[in-house]
Amino acid sequence: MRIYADAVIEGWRLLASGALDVWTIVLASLRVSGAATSIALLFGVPLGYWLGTRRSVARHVALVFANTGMGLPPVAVGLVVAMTLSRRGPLGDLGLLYSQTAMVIAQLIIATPVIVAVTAAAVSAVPRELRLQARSLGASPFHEMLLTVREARMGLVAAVAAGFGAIISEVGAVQMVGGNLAGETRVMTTAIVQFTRMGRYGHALALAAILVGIVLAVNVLLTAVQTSAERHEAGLR
Amino acid sequence: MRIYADAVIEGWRLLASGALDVWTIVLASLRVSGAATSIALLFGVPLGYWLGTRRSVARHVALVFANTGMGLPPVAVGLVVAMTLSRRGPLGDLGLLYSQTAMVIAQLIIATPVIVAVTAAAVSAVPRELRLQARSLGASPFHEMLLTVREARMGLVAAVAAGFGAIISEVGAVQMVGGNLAGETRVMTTAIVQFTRMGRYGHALALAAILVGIVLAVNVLLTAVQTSAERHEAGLR
Amino acid sequence: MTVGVSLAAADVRHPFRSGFTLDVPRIEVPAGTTLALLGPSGSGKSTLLAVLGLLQTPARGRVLLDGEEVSTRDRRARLAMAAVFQRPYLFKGTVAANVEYGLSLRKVAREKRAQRVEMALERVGLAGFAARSVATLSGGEAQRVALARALVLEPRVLLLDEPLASLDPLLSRRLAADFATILRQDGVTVVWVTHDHDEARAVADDVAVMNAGQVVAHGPSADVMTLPADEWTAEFLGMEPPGHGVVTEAGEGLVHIACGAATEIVAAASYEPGTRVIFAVPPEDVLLATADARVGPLSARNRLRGTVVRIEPRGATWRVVAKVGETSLASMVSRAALDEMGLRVGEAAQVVFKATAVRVAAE
Amino acid sequence: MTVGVSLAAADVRHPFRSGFTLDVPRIEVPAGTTLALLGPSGSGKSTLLAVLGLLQTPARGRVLLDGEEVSTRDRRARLAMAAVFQRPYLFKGTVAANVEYGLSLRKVAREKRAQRVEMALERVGLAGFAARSVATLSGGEAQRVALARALVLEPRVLLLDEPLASLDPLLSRRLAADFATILRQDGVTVVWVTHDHDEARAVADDVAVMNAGQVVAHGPSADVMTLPADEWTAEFLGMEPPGHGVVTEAGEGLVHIACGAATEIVAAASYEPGTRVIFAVPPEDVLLATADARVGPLSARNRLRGTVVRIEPRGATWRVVAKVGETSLASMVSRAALDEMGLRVGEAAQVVFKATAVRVAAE
Repeated sequence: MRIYADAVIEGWRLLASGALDVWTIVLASLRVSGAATSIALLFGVPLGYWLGTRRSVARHVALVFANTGMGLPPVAVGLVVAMTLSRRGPLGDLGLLYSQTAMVIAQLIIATPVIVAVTAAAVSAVPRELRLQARSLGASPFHEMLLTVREARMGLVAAVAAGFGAIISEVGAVQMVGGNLAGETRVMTTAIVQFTRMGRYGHALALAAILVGIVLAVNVLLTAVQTSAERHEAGLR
Repeated sequence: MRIYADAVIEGWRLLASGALDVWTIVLASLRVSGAATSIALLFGVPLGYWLGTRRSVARHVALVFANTGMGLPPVAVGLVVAMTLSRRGPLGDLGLLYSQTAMVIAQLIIATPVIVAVTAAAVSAVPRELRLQARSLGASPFHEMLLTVREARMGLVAAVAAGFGAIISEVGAVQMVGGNLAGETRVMTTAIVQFTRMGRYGHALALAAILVGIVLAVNVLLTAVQTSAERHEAGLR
Repeated sequence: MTVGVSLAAADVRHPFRSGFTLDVPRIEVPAGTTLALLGPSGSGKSTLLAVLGLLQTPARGRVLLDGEEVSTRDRRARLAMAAVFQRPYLFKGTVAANVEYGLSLRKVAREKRAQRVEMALERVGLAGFAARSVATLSGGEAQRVALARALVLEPRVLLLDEPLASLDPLLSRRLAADFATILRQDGVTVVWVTHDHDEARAVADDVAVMNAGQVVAHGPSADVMTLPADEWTAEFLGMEPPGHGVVTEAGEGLVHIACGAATEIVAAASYEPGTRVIFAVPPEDVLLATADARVGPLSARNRLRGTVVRIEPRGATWRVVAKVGETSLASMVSRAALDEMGLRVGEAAQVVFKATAVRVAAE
Repeated sequence: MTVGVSLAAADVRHPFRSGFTLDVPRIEVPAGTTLALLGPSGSGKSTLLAVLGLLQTPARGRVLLDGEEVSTRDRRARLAMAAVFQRPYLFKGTVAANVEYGLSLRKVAREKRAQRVEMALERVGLAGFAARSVATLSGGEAQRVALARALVLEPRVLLLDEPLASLDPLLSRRLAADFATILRQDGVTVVWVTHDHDEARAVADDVAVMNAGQVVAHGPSADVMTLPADEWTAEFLGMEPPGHGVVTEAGEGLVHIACGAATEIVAAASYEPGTRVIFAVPPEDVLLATADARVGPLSARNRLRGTVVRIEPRGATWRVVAKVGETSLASMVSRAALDEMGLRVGEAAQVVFKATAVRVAAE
């Protein structure tokens, strides 16, 4: 049983000592996934609004899109990005394979469908009649969109959280296109895999604790926001 | 651009020739994830029912549980399982590390929260009043549960699909506890990562196509079942 | 024909959703009668129904079935009851499977089940619907299936929670007639929750008016609906608040009640002189006449002078409210009569009613 | 005071949810009047409202505002209208932000907005509510905010889609009075969708009864509500179906109508002898008397013998239906009168009504 205690103690020492290699890895993770989430929001939110306000056929398409896009195996995304950026690939001349940029591209592709799906769900949960009500007061289609997104803002928070959570925990695609280069493309997940396979459980545990902490923090925040919003809206509608 | 064409042709040849190594990998994936999903259902469905029929506090707990459990990074699960099964770990004597059993254990831990959350959502979507109605006709708590699960059966299908989809696409944890041993613990995702890093895009693409096909098939089936159920219930309630 | 059974609750206290506490010291439904629980939404009537129907254990209090204390765990007692809610809440599947549900729970033999299901469906006018999927039913048909699903059990107590409220008025009227006919055939004890006082008046023997978790008025339908205990109940029932007065003379089954300066009414009641009373006259028992009309030989004891203060449409008729002294009295008047009299707001009118029409209670 | 504007639609065809097609060749709302669209759920009344309110472009057809064709893209026309729906559909935020919404869209200056919001809230009885969050409002308050949000725009056309249907009756009655008072102050043109014929009768100048996508009856409220064109409309309005007959004599503004063996009624109308007509008498204009009563000197032209076939409670009064020849006539009778006459189902009665009370139309 000492294995756990040893690992915890070693992990704690690593974190407390501020050993540079651990925090470098954490920062790389946050930088890559943060950038990918931000860019994914630019595409995902307008697309999600469009899908969430359409009816019948388009909505059905959105459902399929959401299910498959969210379920798309990250390793498949990683494979396609790796092929494209490889020396023989169409963008090989840019020399991006095994760079943070490559990782951002892969994570962007993974996060966008999640953000689209969650946004669409949030927007379609705003009653159609609310938009009709706005229209009856003189709102143009653009005003209607503004109002709907405003009403669905909790859903947008959820979209950000879901997208960010999906990619910061992902390991397959970043391995394939990042390559786990120390100080450059080594992120938390790839480092955890490597340290574990090397039997360096202390290092792995320190990073895993931070990763779980980030994911937890995002989810607790999200739950708190949703709960307070629900309480706020109780009695209404 | 020839890189894609080459890979597609090579991948197709591999699949068509029935090259044993490809199909062995697919079978290993299906066996491991199928076993993990089945066992996860045994725990997840009763727990999900329990959470889905409780109110207020317990429901809030369920929400947090669902969000964090589903967002739990698989590499963290892989780390803990790997430590536990490692030679120095408490179950090290069983010699399970780098076996299919280890992979089933890791996937089971990943799939269970997903199944619990989806089941709870499906069960809580069955109106409380329907259970009250059953009770008013003489149903005991056990009868109520039977009826509720029957009413929520589409949600159970979704739970199976979500759980299975989550683990068959997962790569980090299975790498850590399985080890990608050819013919034994090499599954689709680990093989795709390896082949990609080796530049053997044809092999990777063949496996990715099968993986995406499986995920798609599960989701299309799910969507079809849900849509037909929705249509069936239209006008009711 | 079911054998009647009485249902009662005592000392019930239970917090419920809208933040109030249900607080009912005692309520009783005699065997074979219908009690209407009447009140606005959030008044606790559905919670009281759930307590009476053994669907919910109250924080405190007892439920008595034929005088014996029962609880939600008494399966025998629960099997004597059945409920129909505002929405049909049908289970996925066929109509027959729904109607059969309670019978299966009671382990009725398969052949007998089919026969009883067929009879119950016939009774609600849905013969031949057994094999249909519930998804193909209209709202009214679904609600009839819900009724059949309860009636097939031949319950001794039937609990109805706004069974007609979610239907449109045409359907609701048709089904109200059906429900009434069906229930009259049985000796079943019924608790009927509604927020519609016309519905309550039409179906109930007794009425309990609820507000904020309390029963604010309870008694035979005819009394509760005509002598509201307070202003809130009066407004909820669409009536004028009762007048206040003091008995000045009594004798021969009649009392004179002074209410305001120079206004006295005569009522058929027995109270000692000096008693402070409240009184009301049902609008349907009040006649109006123009101020100068010579009201012919009538047995009406009360002929008072008043002023018309409001004229409101109420469906097919008009509701005219006249102020007599300090008391408002309403009268239902047909359009023909209103036209003929040419009554307008602010004009004087004669208000005529019999002593026996006056409802009186000590204050 | 808004300047009146007339609203009309022509040749409208549009499929809608319940599978029917809205098919309205022509409907018109004169300036400053209220049209009630009356019908059961799924009859297309909300769709017609959305078309008239430029909220939905019909598959075919035109909408005319003051005679000019307008469409959903005419911002000017749309800014002349405002709507209130069954539920308040308030936007998250404060009451003031909600009421202000339409004013901001119209680019009204900030100080002027605050002033108009305050006035509108005062008008609906919510002075001082401006800073409150909408989440803290009761159902009735929320619906008033929705009304204020529409009224603050001083619309020339107001569209109301069952604005009171989701409230409980007490609230609904209070708000109905408020709505009526507020609308009467303005010269606004109103389309009011409802499934409640009492509500329609209380608020509307004209009524259009809809069923399965079509307008099955349309005209002044008093006509439509008393002479239903067909059996469906009659049942929907809670009336007896109209009688059928042939004009046998005509002259001096009166016609004699033969309906069944030995039954003839006199009506104030002008039709050629031989014309086939339908007719009805509003229940509130029909008097009943026992068979042996000597009905005194009355100006009523029609005194027929009939048989009581149904006695139904209708709120405070009773609805007694008597069969006269082949025609059923209903009468609203107070309980006092019913008790005095001792009428029972199956007994004979005299049915008395004036010639001017009979509604007649050529068949």
